[in-house]
Amino acid sequence: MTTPREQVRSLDDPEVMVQTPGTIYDTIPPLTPRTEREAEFYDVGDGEMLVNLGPQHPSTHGVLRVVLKIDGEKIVDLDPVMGYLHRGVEKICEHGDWHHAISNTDPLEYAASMFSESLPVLSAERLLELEVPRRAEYIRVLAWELNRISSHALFIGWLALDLGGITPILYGFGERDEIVEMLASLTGQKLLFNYMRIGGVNGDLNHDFLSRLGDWMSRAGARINDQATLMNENEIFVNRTKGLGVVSREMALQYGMSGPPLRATGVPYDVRRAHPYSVYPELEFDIPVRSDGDSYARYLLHVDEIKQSLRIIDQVLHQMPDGPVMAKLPRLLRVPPGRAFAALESPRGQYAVYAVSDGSDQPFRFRIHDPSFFNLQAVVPLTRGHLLADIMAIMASLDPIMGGIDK
Amino acid sequence: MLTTLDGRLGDRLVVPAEAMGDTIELVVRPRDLTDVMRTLRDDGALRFELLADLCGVDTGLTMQVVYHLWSPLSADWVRVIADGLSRDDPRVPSVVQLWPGAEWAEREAYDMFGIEFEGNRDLRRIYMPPDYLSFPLRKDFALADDASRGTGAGIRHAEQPVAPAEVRLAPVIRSSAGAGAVLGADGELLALAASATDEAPAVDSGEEPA
Amino acid sequence: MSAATTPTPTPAGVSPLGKVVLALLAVVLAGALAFFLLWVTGVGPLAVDWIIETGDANIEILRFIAAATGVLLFTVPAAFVIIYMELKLIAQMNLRVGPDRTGPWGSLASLMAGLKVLSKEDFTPRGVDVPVYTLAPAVVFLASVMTLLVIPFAPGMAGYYMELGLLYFFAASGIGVVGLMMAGWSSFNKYSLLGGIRAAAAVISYELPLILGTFGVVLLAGTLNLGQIVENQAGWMWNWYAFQQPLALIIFFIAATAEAGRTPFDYTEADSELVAGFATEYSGMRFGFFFFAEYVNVFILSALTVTLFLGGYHTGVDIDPILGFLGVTTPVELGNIDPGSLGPWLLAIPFLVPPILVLAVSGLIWMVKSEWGIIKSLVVGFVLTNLLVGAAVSFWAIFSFEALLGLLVFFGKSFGLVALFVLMRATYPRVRIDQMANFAWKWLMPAALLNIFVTAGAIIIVREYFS
Amino acid sequence: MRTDRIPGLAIVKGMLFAVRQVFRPNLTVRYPEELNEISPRHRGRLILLYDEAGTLKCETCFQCAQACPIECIDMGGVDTRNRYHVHWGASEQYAERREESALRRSGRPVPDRTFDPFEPVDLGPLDEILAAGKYKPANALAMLESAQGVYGHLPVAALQHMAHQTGADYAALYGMATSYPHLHFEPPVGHIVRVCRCTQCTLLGGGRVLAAFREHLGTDVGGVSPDGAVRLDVTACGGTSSGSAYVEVDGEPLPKSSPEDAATIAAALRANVPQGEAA
Repeated sequence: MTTPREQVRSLDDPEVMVQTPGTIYDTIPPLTPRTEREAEFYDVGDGEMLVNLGPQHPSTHGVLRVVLKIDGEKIVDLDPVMGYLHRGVEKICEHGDWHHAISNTDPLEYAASMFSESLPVLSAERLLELEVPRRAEYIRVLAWELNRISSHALFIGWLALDLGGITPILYGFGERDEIVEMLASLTGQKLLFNYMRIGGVNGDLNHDFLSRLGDWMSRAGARINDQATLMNENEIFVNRTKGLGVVSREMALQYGMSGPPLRATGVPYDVRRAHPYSVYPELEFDIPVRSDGDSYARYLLHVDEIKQSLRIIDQVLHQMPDGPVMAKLPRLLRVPPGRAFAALESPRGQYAVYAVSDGSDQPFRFRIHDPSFFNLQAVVPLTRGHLLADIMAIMASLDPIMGGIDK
Repeated sequence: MLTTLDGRLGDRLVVPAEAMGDTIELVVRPRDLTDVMRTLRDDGALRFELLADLCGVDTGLTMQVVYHLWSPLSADWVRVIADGLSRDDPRVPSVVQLWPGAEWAEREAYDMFGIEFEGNRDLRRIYMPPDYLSFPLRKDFALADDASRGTGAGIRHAEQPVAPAEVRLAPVIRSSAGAGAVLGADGELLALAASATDEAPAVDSGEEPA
Repeated sequence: MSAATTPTPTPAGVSPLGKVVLALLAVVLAGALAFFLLWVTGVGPLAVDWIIETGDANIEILRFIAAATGVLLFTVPAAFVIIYMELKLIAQMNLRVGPDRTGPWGSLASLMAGLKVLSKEDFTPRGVDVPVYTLAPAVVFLASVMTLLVIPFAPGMAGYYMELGLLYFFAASGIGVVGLMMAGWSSFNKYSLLGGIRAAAAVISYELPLILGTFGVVLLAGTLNLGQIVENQAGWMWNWYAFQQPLALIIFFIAATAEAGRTPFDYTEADSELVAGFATEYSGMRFGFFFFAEYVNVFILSALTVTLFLGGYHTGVDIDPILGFLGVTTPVELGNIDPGSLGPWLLAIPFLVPPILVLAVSGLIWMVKSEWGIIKSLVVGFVLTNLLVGAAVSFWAIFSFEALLGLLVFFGKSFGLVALFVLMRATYPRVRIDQMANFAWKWLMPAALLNIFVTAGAIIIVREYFS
Repeated sequence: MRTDRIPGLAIVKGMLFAVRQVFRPNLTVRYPEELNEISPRHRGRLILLYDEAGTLKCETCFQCAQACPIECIDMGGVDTRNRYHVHWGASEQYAERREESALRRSGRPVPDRTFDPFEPVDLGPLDEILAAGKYKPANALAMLESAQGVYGHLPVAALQHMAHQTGADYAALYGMATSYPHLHFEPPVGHIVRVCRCTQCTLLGGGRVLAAFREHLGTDVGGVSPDGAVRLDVTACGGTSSGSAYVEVDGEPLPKSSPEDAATIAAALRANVPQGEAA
């Protein structure tokens, strides 16, 4: 049934690349354009050159290939190519039961996997109309905010690394490792926690976690202040990011951006306030908003958000109620038929899932909305006309995670 | 918000707007999707500016394209379901003119379901390699090893458009107006009640296995 | 003495060590034979006289060749030291440990890196313009090494006292860029092409401020001979040109970082944008040359800054009056004791003096530190005496051989500046190429011209009215 | 102090800050010498447990492979009764180009060396049985029985092909096959001797009869005599033992049984004499 290999040779096949006698300026890949946008992109004017940025490139935050059409140093046009990390998570989730979906969505946003694994949990609870014990809700908020700080610390480091600074990334990892070790003592894992369960969390707070948390709270955010002193007023860093990749309010809304890139343009849209879930309504924290929408504003926004997260953690630790951490669930969980759109605020934006259940123990359709997928779209209009070095700054400030984008 | 929606869009809704938890659901015919979306976005009282999500759904009988919108004025999401797309040639007008951000989401829906979005200048595969022939997220695309949910004859090569003997069809459009599907004992779709629009092909599910 | 008996046929499969020994044996035999023949036929002495005679005639050339090879051999260990320093310093600044496994405190890390690069395969990718591709690293490395010839390390120790030393320096370092362009263009890779062209753009915009920056010093010193420039900065610290040309020092230093391609101007091999810039396609020792050339460049430019502005090998403290006051004349003589007159006592000194010293010191320690046992105080005493004697001897050496002091001071200053380069690499992000060009043309150039104008004016005024 | 007014000052402040960091303690954990203490709840260790007797606490029952959400557990091993080699591999996603990506499939006609230990079986009759059972995992028991009818026992290849076709998890079929006494994994043998082990028969001397059989047949319960003629097995008489332990030879129960009879029967069966004369 399958077509023999010789006739249909996939273009990723190395022979295709070798056989075509390509010179340095040959179009990449030599395929017939399928849409007018692709035709318009792949006809190279004089003096222009097509360069592959990625998929194996030091600063594309995962495996993303951007085909750049450059004229000297100036970027004329760019066409991101994705799919290198595509595992078919949505198809796998349809073929495993709701508990399997938790482990499958874990590695989606691997820098902050506590958020991506909460997708099936929140949607199932919404469909089941399940009442999660309050202690579990508070532990979830604690875990979310800790993971948010570690993800923001990494973001600041990657932004500086893409602009050439070496030190901030190591301070960032210093902070992240401390938090992630603490979460390991709570959840058992350091990167993909697999800690959320439908109806609660996997395990209660233990002594090891609380002692580390107490120790860390005394110097919380110390490394991040180190990063700030190195970067906030540094003229070179400011010149490289201020006024670069300016996103207007309308453009942000039209491109469906969410999270820091959207709040940097003045729209106070944060899912924790816009569509409150868990116990966020009972905690008071404010949403940092800036108005000039450039890379520098996005960077400063992340620094402000870390302070807010610390405030939340304080409140959560003070108001932590007692009680069970898991709700009672039948052994074979059959989610009642229905549709739910559950969203939560991840460090990169609004992480949402449109879950359709047909009454069986497996999700009928498990659509994952990844914020970086929509934020990365803005790179195309933002980088046209800029220099090659700017694409790094703009992409780093939008903070895409390829695991979530490629699903 | 429910009443304003009914007021503005009354005639073009297949089923009157319905609140489900924190979302308001509208079911719309594909052909008048564009102006429903335009009114939702531009109307002063609605102002659904942010396209939260756009995705395709294969309910086994019909294809759907589901849009989620957010507006600063309303506390609820709005879910617009363009239902009743035929499964072999699903076509929907694109919303790229209203939200340029929908371009990649539509590319993904095309790549996974084969839904054609008219008006999207760049409708090509986003994840799969360019020479990939089938659409993985459709219900008739059986994962190679999971025969129980796929067709009875074990591995079914994706390309063969063979109607599955007992594809587990259970589209659920549960709504108070009784438009939901009636489920058989073990998840078999017995009938799709009134809500299926006229184009939806009449499918009696008891077909002979191929 | 007939020809040596033919060596017995070596048994098949002699061990490699055996082969080496046999080869050496053969060489020694041949040498002995030749020497014997020369001596017997009387040609030997004539040949020796001839060598000495021609040697005297062109001692200059011999000295130049010796200096050149000395400089060439010196650069590689210097590069190793700088690489190790950079690894260690940046790690400490990032609260990390840095290399600490190879050698004590990881000191052999850079040596191992060098050996690793040496052992890697020099892969030549397809589609590469082979002759240009292979020559590029050589051009880049030689360009940076040749410039070391004119830098005066110590009072008598400069490779070659060239009248147009500074001009030679800039001419040689200019070739380096040609090497970068060759590498970028020939390696059939778009990123290297971009890297190579960026290098060209950078040099054009920064070579001028670099050279104009030095004009102030040249006007003051009146000569291009680096040795002479350093001599003019003898005496107290404020004789250094840095204090007379502060603006020139800043311009020169910034242009030097761009010339060496160091952060914040390291766009030629900006790893986050151009993968590895012009050196993307290189591997093995070729990449090693680029790598060393960059670090040798850093050392040379800091050496030049020290020579021009920070008084080269002068300590900045005029110690002659102090020594005069102390009645110590340099070089320090040990009075006029004639060792011969000591007779047999001469033998006693090396055997008696050290134990007496050690006993004296450890006895002192034993009395002071009552809780220490005899053995412990003896050990400490031994160590202390060694230190004392060592310090005394080195102190004497420094003040008697001027060159030794000069060398120490020069390397101290140079490595201090290299540490500054490393510090900048740790803390700075990268400047975009158009920002870099603007900064060069709009800020550095006018500042350099202003500096020249002011210096020239000052010289005329001083010469006109004060002398 | 305000550093954004003087242009160069922020950069210098940054550099001084970096120099101050040199004197702060390092964060690095020098791995072989210092060890990061692992929290008690650490789930990162992939260890297969041993019980106190040192035997592996795993009888390849595939529950973990079945439960693994990303189905990445690839298990090979021998069955607890040391009977046959088992393999269960991970599934592939979108395996459209089967030849390239289908190496570790279970039960598929793919040259995979981990399948060599057990002999392939003609799957033709099995496919008819499966078609009759409409590939529904619900009527797996009927299919297993008819499969045993066709092949005389349940070969591994048949079990896996069935698992694959009906989509039921291999573990479920394996569990079902091992829980019914009349389903066998072992190939059929000349004669089968079954001794009842219920309390009543044991009191009537069943234990000694079984010991005699074990001794004369040279095999343990569930095994085959060295010459492959007789299989010794246990059964449950359901309380019908009359006066002596219930022994069943090739399906017919013996009127009475005693250790001596056991010796003669065993010898007779091994000499392949039809059962009638021996009794």
